Amino acid sequence: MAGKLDLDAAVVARARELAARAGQPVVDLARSHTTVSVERAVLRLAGVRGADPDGIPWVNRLVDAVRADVGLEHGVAVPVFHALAGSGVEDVTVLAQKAAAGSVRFSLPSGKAATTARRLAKRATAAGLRTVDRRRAERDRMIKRYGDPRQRPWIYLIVATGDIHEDIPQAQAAARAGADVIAVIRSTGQSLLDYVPEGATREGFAGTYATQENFRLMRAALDETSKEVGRYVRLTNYASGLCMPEIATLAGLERLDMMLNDSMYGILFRDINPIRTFVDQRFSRQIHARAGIVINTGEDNYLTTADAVDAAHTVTVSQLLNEFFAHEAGLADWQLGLGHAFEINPDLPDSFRLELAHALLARELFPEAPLKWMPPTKHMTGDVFRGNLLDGFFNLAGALTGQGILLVGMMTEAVVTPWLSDRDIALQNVRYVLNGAGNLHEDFTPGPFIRGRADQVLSEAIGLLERIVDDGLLNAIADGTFGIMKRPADRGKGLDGVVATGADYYNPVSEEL
Amino acid sequence: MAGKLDLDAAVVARARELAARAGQPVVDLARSHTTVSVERAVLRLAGVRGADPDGIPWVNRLVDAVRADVGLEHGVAVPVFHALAGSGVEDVTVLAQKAAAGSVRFSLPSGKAATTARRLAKRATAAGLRTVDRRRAERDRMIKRYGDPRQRPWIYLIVATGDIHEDIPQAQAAARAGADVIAVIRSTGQSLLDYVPEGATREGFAGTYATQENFRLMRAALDETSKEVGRYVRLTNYASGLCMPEIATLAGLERLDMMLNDSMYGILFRDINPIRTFVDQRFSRQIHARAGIVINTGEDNYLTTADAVDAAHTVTVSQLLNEFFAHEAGLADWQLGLGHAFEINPDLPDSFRLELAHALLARELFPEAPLKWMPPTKHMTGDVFRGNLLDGFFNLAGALTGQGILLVGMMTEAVVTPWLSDRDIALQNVRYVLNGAGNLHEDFTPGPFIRGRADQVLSEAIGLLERIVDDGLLNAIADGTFGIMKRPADRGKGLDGVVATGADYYNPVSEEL
Amino acid sequence: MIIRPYGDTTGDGMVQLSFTLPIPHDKRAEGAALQLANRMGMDPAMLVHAKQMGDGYTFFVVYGKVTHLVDTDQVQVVERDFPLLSAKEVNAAVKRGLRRRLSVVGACIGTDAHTVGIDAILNLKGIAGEKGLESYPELAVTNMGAQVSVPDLVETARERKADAVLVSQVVTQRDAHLHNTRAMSAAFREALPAGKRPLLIVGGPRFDELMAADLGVDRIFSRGTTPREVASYLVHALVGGSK
Amino acid sequence: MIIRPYGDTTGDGMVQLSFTLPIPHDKRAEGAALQLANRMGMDPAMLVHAKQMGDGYTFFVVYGKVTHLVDTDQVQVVERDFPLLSAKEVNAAVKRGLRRRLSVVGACIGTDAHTVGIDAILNLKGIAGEKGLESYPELAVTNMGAQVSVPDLVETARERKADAVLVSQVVTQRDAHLHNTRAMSAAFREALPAGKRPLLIVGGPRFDELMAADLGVDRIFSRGTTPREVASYLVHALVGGSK
Ligand code: B12
Ligand code: B12
Ligand SMILES: Cc1ncc(COP(=O)(O)O)c(C=O)c1O
Ligand SMILES: Cc1ncc(COP(=O)(O)O)c(C=O)c1O
Repeated sequence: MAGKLDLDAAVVARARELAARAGQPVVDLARSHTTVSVERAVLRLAGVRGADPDGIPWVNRLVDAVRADVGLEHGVAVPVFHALAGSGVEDVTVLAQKAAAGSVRFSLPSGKAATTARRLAKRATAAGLRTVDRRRAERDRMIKRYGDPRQRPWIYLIVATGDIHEDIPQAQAAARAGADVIAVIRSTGQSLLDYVPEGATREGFAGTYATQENFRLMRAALDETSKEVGRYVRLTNYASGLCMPEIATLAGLERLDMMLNDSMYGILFRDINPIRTFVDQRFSRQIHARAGIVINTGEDNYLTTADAVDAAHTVTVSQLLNEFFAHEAGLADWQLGLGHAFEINPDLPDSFRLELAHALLARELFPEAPLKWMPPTKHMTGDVFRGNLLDGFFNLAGALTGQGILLVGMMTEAVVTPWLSDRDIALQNVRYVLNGAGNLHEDFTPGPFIRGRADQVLSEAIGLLERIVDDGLLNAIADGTFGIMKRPADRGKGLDGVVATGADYYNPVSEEL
Repeated sequence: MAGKLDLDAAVVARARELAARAGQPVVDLARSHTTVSVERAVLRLAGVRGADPDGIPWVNRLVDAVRADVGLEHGVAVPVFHALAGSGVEDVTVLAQKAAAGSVRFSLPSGKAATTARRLAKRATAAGLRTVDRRRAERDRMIKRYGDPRQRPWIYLIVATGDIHEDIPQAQAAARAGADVIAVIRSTGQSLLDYVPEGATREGFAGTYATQENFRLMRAALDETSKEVGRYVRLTNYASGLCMPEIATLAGLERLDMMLNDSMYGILFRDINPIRTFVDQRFSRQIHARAGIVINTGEDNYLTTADAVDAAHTVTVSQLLNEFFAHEAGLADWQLGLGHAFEINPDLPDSFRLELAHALLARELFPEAPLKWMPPTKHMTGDVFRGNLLDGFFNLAGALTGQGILLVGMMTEAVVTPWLSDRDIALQNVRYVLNGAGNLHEDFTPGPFIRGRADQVLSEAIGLLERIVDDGLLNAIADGTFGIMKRPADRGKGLDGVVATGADYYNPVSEEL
Repeated sequence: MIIRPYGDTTGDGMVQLSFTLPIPHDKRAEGAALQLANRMGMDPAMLVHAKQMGDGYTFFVVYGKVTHLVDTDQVQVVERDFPLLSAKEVNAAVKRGLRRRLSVVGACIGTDAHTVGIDAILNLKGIAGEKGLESYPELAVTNMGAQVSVPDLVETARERKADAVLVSQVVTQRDAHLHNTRAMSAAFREALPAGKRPLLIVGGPRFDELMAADLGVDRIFSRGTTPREVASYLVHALVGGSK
Repeated sequence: MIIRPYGDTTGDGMVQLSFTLPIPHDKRAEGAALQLANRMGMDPAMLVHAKQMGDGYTFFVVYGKVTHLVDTDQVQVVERDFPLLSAKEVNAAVKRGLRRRLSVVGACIGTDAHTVGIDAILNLKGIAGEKGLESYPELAVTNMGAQVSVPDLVETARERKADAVLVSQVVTQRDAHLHNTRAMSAAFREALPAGKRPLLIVGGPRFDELMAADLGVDRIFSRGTTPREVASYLVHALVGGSK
């Protein structure tokens, strides 16, 4: 799939360089701050488990207690392990319970005590990271044994009943019917919870909560199915929202394979504070890098609020930024499921060829990344017959432009969360297109229209990046550059969970990553 | 659309030459025979109208009477006009009524009486042909005024309620919704009627009879609609079956614009005698040539009984034969709506690319002909959602390969004759594909797979033509070469209506054409 | 067992419905569409799509929950009430039971010209990997082809001393298949006394297999029939006590 | 007027239906599917497609005639019972009738984050060529955005002395939109006495406009609402006797 557009290498290099310059100040910001969720993620790796009777996880109670006593600018690790050492308690979870009950107080040790606390913290979190490493090795083994999907793009299907025990058979059925990747989408609102719910979900709204237990149950079920179908079936969830770092951690601990994880989605679509988001995403990506998880970014969402033609270059800019942030956090190219979508108004003349131009541009800008190709949603209507047709052309565009991960569109997109039969019809659609026309790229040689459009989008992207370099990324976000959502850096949810780190900030996990 | 396959011109020329050699003996056969329907067509042009109280047209009664008295080897024209001159009756229809009542007898004049009869016959049929000419001029004027469709392929839609007064509003609605060509399909069984029914149909089965009155009513309605939509809407019917010559004549008289008319369809799919068919088709094509009517051939049908991959070359052979017969009968290339279809099993790997290979081969073999591209039917099922998807890919194949006439597929193909809503959904499908991807041919450059397949089909076609040249076309048909239907030359319906012409055979219409 | 339609949760009762009403699109038309959905037992019904076609028609798509229950114990079906035999077994049974070849006459009657279905049952080629009845040495098959008139069929059946007559009907518009089948069975009743009448079988994709008595035939075969099923039935009905 | 669904002939009553039953595919399952279609009033019903999904589910497509009639005179709809005003007329009416700006507070409540709909009504940009309520000089609009809690909404409404509160709900799974709307209207009833309560309006693509009373709101707007309709309704309900 090399070079159908003949992009000018110098122009591409310039775009990357601009993205790095635009992104660097934000990286610096992320390096100099921590958040409550980053600290909770550290504690999760250190072994704190479970929740209080109200469902508030002990990691939250513990971080709150530490913060109340000594603040977070030093990190939780040292005060917690100092307290552990001094309390005679063996288990960090028990310590958290005591702290919540007010029977433990935290302080900052110095000298030898500090060194001991660090050593203890490091040992505890290293155990957590070892579990993550074991899971990754486990995945590698299973892929070796069962194999990868036989075709590209990989077929990605969503389940969303709100009940994990209903989700499981549906996910298994989907995998048997051909899905390579299963995503359990989350209940509405989880993004804004500043804690990760516990246990198996029986009643979510338009999705099922991301919990460690749900992850475990679904992964185990899909391991069974992988064996049955002779192909490793991947599991996806969302490291997004106020608990990005923790969910990434749980994903690593439970061997999830892909995670939705975007550098700006939470800011734009959940009104989460920009700094909170940038700090959280950096840590969560470091975890993903370690866990061998493929991230999926969220540029597709911009095209649900902005126009897919007018805003095409904002997708490109965001992909370049996501790439820069991801590399900085240690992710390799094969882990970058950069997002984009088939969202052009289908009534527009040459709409399909414009889609091809956009999709091919992404493909050729990021040749090693397993791009995530999202189906039409905005222009889907209750006319389900038309919907199935649009999804077919979306599938074709995916095959023609060599996309890596094909999120399967549902004819009922504008109606309901997918029914069992919708998924079956959708998979049949994908199978027909990939089987009958999957090799059509051999006969696809973009002409002047498609090449011209791709060049235009790339040059608009460079223009926008230049402006961002001048004005600063935070200001660009505040101005509504992405998805027409205006998000100033000093507003948004979760800001009070952001803390500038002190000189003595210690995070045993970051050190390792 | 020139030369994407780079077909070898010498090979193409060889194929045409073989087709001519295979077809010539059949042309000779056609030239040396007449049929009851050819003779009835002559009488229709000469002005015989209407039917007896049982619905049997007066042309049938008259031809039967002539045949009983003097046989048909001389043609009906001379005995009929000789009798007319002698009977004092002015009107040929009245003569027919008298003949039916047994009050006129027919004989063969000689000398001056014969010359007079010929002159009278010629005058009468010339009047009929003048009407045909006027209709053609009328069409040209209307096309000038209202214009041709703005896009290729032309959009061709079927109506089939069985009631002409229900068909009319449906046809008008279809035209308003974008149809360029309306076909009123015929009631099952009309092919085997050895007469053309009279009057307006109120109850047909799975179609509406082809009658002069139905033609007139529908053409008038579409003239109105043409004016309204600012685009000349064409009307199609079927010059097929036992009354091919007459229906062609009625089409010429009522300004139909296209007619289904195949050299072998009746033989294969209606078990009509081969010689009857070849004689009838030649005369009917002469009429079509004169009337400026575009014919549509029926190769698509072969793929409903034979396999579309295995039998692909039989379609090519039949197209070459249809072309040869058509040219011989005086039709120009622009009048050759050669048929082919999207009927490959969609479960076959690369099925869509095979379709492209076949469709492009037809396109490049017949660059000037407005190919008629038929939708999937055989592999359509009751899964209407899948059906709409297949139709979308059919539409795409049509656009990619520059087809001339796109017969719009219906998602309910396997269920019912089209509902109003099916047609609307189908047109929406066509519009989406042509509007969004209609120019994709610009980016379509067939690779080795498609080119190889086209070459293979062409060489198989040449191989088959060589065998036909050796064995004779009638034997090939008897052997089940086309559509796996075996039809010996001495069997089939309508054979008793075939008569070898004598040396004094006179047909004032053939003379003119 | 009592069950309900399944959208994405057990018991949710969800179904999809589409139809056209002969009225232009406006709020009242949408209300009319919902009224129909309600009368069909959908409650709540969501009107998710409405599109006017031409001047006076509107197409609707409705999603919603049906209140009806399905009782699988009350379901009536024509279950195969005879053993499915191999070709070998069929031939052996005929040979042993009849001591002559069993005569089968097949046709598409009326104006129906869809022979692919009956050919699939009768011709050598068969369907779904099974050879057709012509391949059975003990069956004498006459395939009359398409558009056969009822008198011709009766005549041929008489001539060939048909044990069974197999008729195919594919076109269903205005219930053509039902009319033609009734005409055919009436003609046989009229032409031949009860004991002499061949077994009458019709087939085609849109038949309801429960209607045999109503149509005056012995058996109906519908979508997806294979030659072996038909051969086995012939043995069961005409040879009896086989195996 | 009495009408029937239209397939291809007046009065034919034809409709298309699809659904899944939680049973594997066999003849009995097909019978069960037909039983459901019959209970929904389809007679005859043609089962044209059946496909097993996984182990225990089968998807069906059924075509057929419904016996129900539709009586358009019995249709209940919420017709627009107020004049559609131009922006100019709206502003003039508020100025004259209220002598102050009319205060509007809008939000997506609960966990719903779909703001495109409410933004279409409120933001300058608008929809379908009509500018949103922010563009009306006489309307003072506060758009609280998404995932607003009901207490926050009540608080803001009080602060801004809202004349009208506009709430959007798009997610409907497990009737989230109904629960959230009921919770919202109850909160306003609790927080404010009858005379002081703002006009409560909800909107979203899957609401049934007839349910206003049931949900405790003054008006419901559904699919395809435009800003002008909402503005006109505000004038009608809050300013009265305009024009
Ligand atoms: C192939 C085909 C044709 C071919 C037929 C060639 C031939 N020699 O048969 C051609 C192109 C000639 C044709 C023409 C027409 N066709 Co046609 N055709 C079809 C098509 C595409 C496939 C039918 C088929 O071959 N199915 C495959 C066979 C194997 O399946 P089957 O028939 O169901 O048979 C199985 C069972 O039903 C059963 N079975 C069937 N018969 C019997 C008999 C016995 C005794 C037994 C035991 C079992 C049995 O066993 C078989 C094997 O499992 C269908 C659409 C579709 N996709 O279904 C339309 C369709 C059947 N045709 C249709 C129509 C209307 C026509 C025309 C009338 C159109 C016109 N007005 O010009 C013409 C005229 C035909 C006529 N006079 O009857 C309609 C019928 C609508 C309706 N329900 O009334 C259909 C549904 C298309 C549509 N939606 O409009 N057609
Ligand atoms: C865009 C979109 C998104 C965007 C939203 C961006 C944003 N800022 O709004 C993003 C990508 C973020 C998103 C996310 C999700 N979405 Co979403 N999304 C859609 C989509 C594609 C389009 C909705 C839309 O914008 N329509 C256009 C607007 C203009 O129309 P409208 O909302 O109907 O508004 C009009 C009228 O209804 C009315 N109106 C609406 N509100 C109001 C209020 C008042 C007061 C008035 C007077 C009128 C009024 O006027 C408007 C103008 O005419 C739909 C699918 C579809 N094609 O419909 C799914 C859809 C709505 N989403 C859905 C879901 C489930 C989600 C998620 C929960 C998925 C998940 N679990 O991750 C998430 C989370 C969202 C959350 N917490 O709520 C489902 C809802 C299913 C259901 N019926 O319950 C849908 C139907 C898709 C599906 N089939 O699964 N989504
Ligand atoms: C990056 C990313 N995160 C998360 C989500 C899901 O939304 P929520 O945050 O409500 O779970 C999406 C949307 O699909 C997304 O693209
Ligand atoms: C050439 C031709 N004639 C006629 C027909 C129609 O069949 P009938 O002869 O039954 O009218 C077809 C089939 O579509 C056809 O292709």
